[in-house]
Amino acid sequence: MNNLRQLVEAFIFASDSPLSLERLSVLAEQPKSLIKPAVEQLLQDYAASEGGFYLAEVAGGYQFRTVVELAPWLRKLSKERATRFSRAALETLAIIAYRQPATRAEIEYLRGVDSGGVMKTLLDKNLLRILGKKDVPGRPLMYGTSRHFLELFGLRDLNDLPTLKEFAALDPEITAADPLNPEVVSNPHD
Amino acid sequence: MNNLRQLVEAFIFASDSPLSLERLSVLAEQPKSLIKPAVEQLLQDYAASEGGFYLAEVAGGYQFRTVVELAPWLRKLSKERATRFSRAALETLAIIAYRQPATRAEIEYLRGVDSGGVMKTLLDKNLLRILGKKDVPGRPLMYGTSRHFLELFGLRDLNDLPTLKEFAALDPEITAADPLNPEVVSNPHD
Amino acid sequence: MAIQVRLENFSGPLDLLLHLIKSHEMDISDIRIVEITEQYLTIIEQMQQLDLDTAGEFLLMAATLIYIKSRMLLPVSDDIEEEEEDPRAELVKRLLEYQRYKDVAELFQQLPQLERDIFIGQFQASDFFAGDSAENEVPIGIYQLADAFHQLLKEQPVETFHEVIRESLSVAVYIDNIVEKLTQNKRLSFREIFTAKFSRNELIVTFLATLELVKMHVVNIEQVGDFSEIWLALTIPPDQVSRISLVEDLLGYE
Repeated sequence: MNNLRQLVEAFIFASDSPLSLERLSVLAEQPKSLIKPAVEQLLQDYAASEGGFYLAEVAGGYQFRTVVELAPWLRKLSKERATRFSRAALETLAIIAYRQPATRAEIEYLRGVDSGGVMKTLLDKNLLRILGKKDVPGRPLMYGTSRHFLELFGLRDLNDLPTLKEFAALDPEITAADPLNPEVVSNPHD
Repeated sequence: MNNLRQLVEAFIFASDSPLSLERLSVLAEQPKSLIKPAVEQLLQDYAASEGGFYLAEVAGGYQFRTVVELAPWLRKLSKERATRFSRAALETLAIIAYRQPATRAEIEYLRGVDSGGVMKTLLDKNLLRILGKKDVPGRPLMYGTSRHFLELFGLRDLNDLPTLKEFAALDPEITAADPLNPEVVSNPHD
Repeated sequence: MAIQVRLENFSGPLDLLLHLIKSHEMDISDIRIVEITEQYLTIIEQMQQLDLDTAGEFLLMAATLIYIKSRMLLPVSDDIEEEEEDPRAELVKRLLEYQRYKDVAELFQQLPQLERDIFIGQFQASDFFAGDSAENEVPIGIYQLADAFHQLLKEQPVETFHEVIRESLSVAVYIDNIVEKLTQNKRLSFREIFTAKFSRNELIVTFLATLELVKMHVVNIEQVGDFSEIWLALTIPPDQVSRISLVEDLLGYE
């Protein structure tokens, strides 16, 4: 089916969030084995064309995104300025991204400050999600990053986060402490 | 400027409404006499490529649109947006999750609007189940959440739902300004 | 050396501490604790108009530093079998770990961000999504669910709420409350279980909860003489307390 490439392109274009191969397969009513080559062809075509936007792999799916070099120009389009994240918000996000599932107490121990307000803001912005309750006394809530977090930073999945070891390379002292790797949390739901 | 075509393409792509030549000229800081050939080149390129979407002249401006023939397929995108809920559905589900067993009258009292339609949709989606009839005059049906509800939200059981007390603890302002009544902070099983 | 430091520029005490360690060219894993404590305290003294919450967090760190300093000053006796842990060890670990996340936070700041540096198409799907606007839709998640309920309750006047919804004081919840109090206080008088603010219904449910706890052999009741104070105490170790909530379903109360 020659038009599969066209159909896949239209689906990705019209969707308001990244589409995974699974989702495309269901929508196009074609096996993944046929969807995959179509997507790969599109990826190549857009990479080669050097247009104003390209096909990006993000949050476990595919989405058209503008090229980053044009950022200063494109900002002129948006009426409101994009929300800038505070240091507190980014620190909290960083801790949760790497340590998920993380409890509020763990986050506050690491940051040394109350983080309830920051976490609420991040939850409201749909960058965090509640993963359930931890099996320890008091059963505290556990938090993780959401799919929208991946979309925000253009990450394919949590493995796309820079490993903290890469940071360690810059600073030998850190290598001594336990290496932390982003734990891959499967998130079928958000 | 060879990149003008790229820039114009990105502007049209990222804009939420059709862009006129005038607007493009302002945004790109280039005279219309240069914008026009760039747009015409894009029109030709997209017409020739037979992709899933094309550059359309609409409402005095330019906008990317999916090709008309694919509309029946693309409608499936909206039907299967499984990860998003209408506000009404989420509210209804929230009331039932926290107050189960709940009757339709109780739900409608809290929401202040007729909720029959939303409840039907939720039942159809297998997110609710009927728990029996309440022992009060009229014997109304009592509703609770289903196993599928737990799966969708990634909960092991209803105890995994955050209590409102925990929830409010995130937001120091709320706790201070509006202490939640113990009557209101009920846990899903009481 | 006069230090010009504005606390608002630091996201917390660890951040400030890292700054001091760097500016004094110290090795994180070998902090000169006396020097750093002095520096830290000087800065804390300078902050006068900080709100109490933030100040508390910075003061807590000051106390930790002073404690470590005092431990470091204690003479190390030779005849201990095990090598004593460096009093700075935990702080060093926290600092190293915090340093990592601080670096990641900086990296996040530099990554291209959606709607700041990168944009997605704003395709209007209205052509074929008849009457189904994505605008009105919200992502689903436990937070969104709890938030929806929370918002509804906030809009609801509490008085009228009671007229329709059945009384939902839960014995189980009050059992938890009592157990929580007892975990903190080892032993409480009968009187202390009740708060003056309690409504009639709350008093009743609290009393029922107390009886339940005695029946479950979780709480022991003692009275030394007639009409003397009645004392309540936990009969099980506090760490097993969390399991009590399981009993909830077994209670006959609705």
